[in-house]
Amino acid sequence: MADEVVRVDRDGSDTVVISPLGDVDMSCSPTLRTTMREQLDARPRRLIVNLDQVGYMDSSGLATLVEAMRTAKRHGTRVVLCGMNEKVRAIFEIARLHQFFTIVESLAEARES
Amino acid sequence: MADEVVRVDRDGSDTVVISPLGDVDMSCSPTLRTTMREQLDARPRRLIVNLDQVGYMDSSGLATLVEAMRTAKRHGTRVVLCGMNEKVRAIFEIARLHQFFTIVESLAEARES
Amino acid sequence: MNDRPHICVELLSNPAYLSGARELISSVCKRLGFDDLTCSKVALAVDEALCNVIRHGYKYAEDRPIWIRLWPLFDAEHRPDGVKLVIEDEAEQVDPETMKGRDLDDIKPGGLGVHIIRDVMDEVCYERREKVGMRLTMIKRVPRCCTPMRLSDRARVKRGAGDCDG
Amino acid sequence: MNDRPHICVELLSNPAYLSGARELISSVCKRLGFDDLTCSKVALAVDEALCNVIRHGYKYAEDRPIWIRLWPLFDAEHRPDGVKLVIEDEAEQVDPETMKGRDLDDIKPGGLGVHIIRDVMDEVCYERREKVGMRLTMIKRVPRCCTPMRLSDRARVKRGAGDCDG
Ligand SMILES: Nc1ncnc2c1ncn2[C@@H]1O[C@H](COP(=O)(O)OP(=O)(O)O)[C@@H](O)[C@H]1O
Ligand SMILES: Nc1ncnc2c1ncn2[C@@H]1O[C@H](COP(=O)(O)OP(=O)(O)O)[C@@H](O)[C@H]1O
Repeated sequence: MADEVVRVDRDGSDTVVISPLGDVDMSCSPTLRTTMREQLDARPRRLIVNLDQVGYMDSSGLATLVEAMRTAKRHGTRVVLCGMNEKVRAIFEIARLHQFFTIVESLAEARES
Repeated sequence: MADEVVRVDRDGSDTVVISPLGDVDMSCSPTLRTTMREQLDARPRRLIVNLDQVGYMDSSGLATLVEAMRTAKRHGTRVVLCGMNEKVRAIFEIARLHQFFTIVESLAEARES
Repeated sequence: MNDRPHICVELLSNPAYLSGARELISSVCKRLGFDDLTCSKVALAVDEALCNVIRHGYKYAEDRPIWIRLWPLFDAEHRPDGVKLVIEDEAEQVDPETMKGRDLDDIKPGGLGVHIIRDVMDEVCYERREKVGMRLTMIKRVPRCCTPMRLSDRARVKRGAGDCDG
Repeated sequence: MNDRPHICVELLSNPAYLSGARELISSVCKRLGFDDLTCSKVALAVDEALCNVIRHGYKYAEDRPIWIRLWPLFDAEHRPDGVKLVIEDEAEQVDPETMKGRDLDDIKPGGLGVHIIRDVMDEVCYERREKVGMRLTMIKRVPRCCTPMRLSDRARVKRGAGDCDG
């Protein structure tokens, strides 16, 4: 268990939920990046990034999400972020990226979006 | 808020609940010690130490509890500990003090004890 | 009086150690009495600075040294009201003028680290060290109401809700 | 190979900094792949050692230096399987034989620190430093199934439940 860094769940046929499990920093974001790329290659209709297990994210995590967002746009995949805590939200705001992403509160909301 | 280290609540006329708010280490246990002494001086029938906000305790915390326990015995006060997490429980076991204290799971149980 | 650092860390430039550095900084800030969000922002600035040293300074080599030094800052009544941090490396020296961070209107991955550091901290200064490597000095001041006296006052109890002037 | 410490910390002997040291040690152990309880036990041993230096070595003086050094230990396949920690001070030297910890059957406050350190760690050695002060060397080995390769392997994904041999 201790070495599982990102979880991937399929939610019906057209939605993928990616959940980083723990801090997303320079040592973990390469794993997140690989996972996001693999999942986007399958061109799902929707990709949900569930951040409710993420206590901390740095700019390497943001960069990974920005890159995935661009790929998703090209592929016609909708990206929704959810489950951000106050600290993670703060870094999106510092980077002024909170308007660049679709951000909702909970995984349930993300599924309905 | 940030500087409140120990909370004291009165539960009816004969019970005092002492709740350390955060790690109990060498920098905080003097405060806990003073609080326990003050409360024991009033000779309550029962003293509950609620540890559910305590993520970590070191031997200075244990020593403080052992000392309070001895005073309590002299005063005829019953001491009950509750709300220990796994890590705090581990240190009681390493010190073989888990049998020296009355330990219950929850504050509710402590109140019924 | 602020001469001697209270904490010095030397760590290898391995991303595996970033979380340790963050937790150290954020715990110390918490014990100085800063609110949770401030603690995590200061830890973020340190993390970004370390990432930049690993990435740009050491080109991802994982066995080079990075130094972090920390000084608490105090007000006239000797209450902590801020923190000073110095981060040093022995990588190739670059023009401090290049540490600017990019324009935020251009959304792309990367180019955020320096921006975040400047946004989060109150004073930020990059300079060349005497012989080799770079030095980053950062200061964060924390408003009075968020900084109860935590460093030296070790025996205080409060009952009921705390308040700003406690 | 285990020569150079991966992390060195010099901190002042102020109890306010204990939590920072614990969080650092416990985060590093976590990143090395140790389970939560092991991480917090190693942090506990470090905390107790620092408390003893502050209490017995420096008699509660808050401005004296304490050094912590950390080395990860590796198995034959270069997977982390333990950690070595060295804690040093420049206090008065004492006979290492006195660092015994008391008999646990005698329940009283105090006398627990050394016992906890010896209980938690696999190897514990107190010695005099060359000129001044004491040195405590501690080793904790962690069973294979709890130590996934976390230090160097930076691009691994798992789906579903993890397991011991992963
Ligand atoms: N520690 C450092 N050593 C050398 N160059 C640096 C360092 N930190 C930042 N820089 C320079 O400043 C630029 C901006 O850094 P940053 O805002 O973190 O964005 P990014 O790292 O994504 O390029 C970098 O591209 C680099 O040229
Ligand atoms: N760092 C140290 N420097 C000097 N003496 C020490 C140190 N650590 C432990 N000791 C000695 O070992 C004894 C046992 O320590 P310990 O088990 O922590 O119990 P306590 O601190 O409650 O006495 C102490 O009383 C002290 O004499």
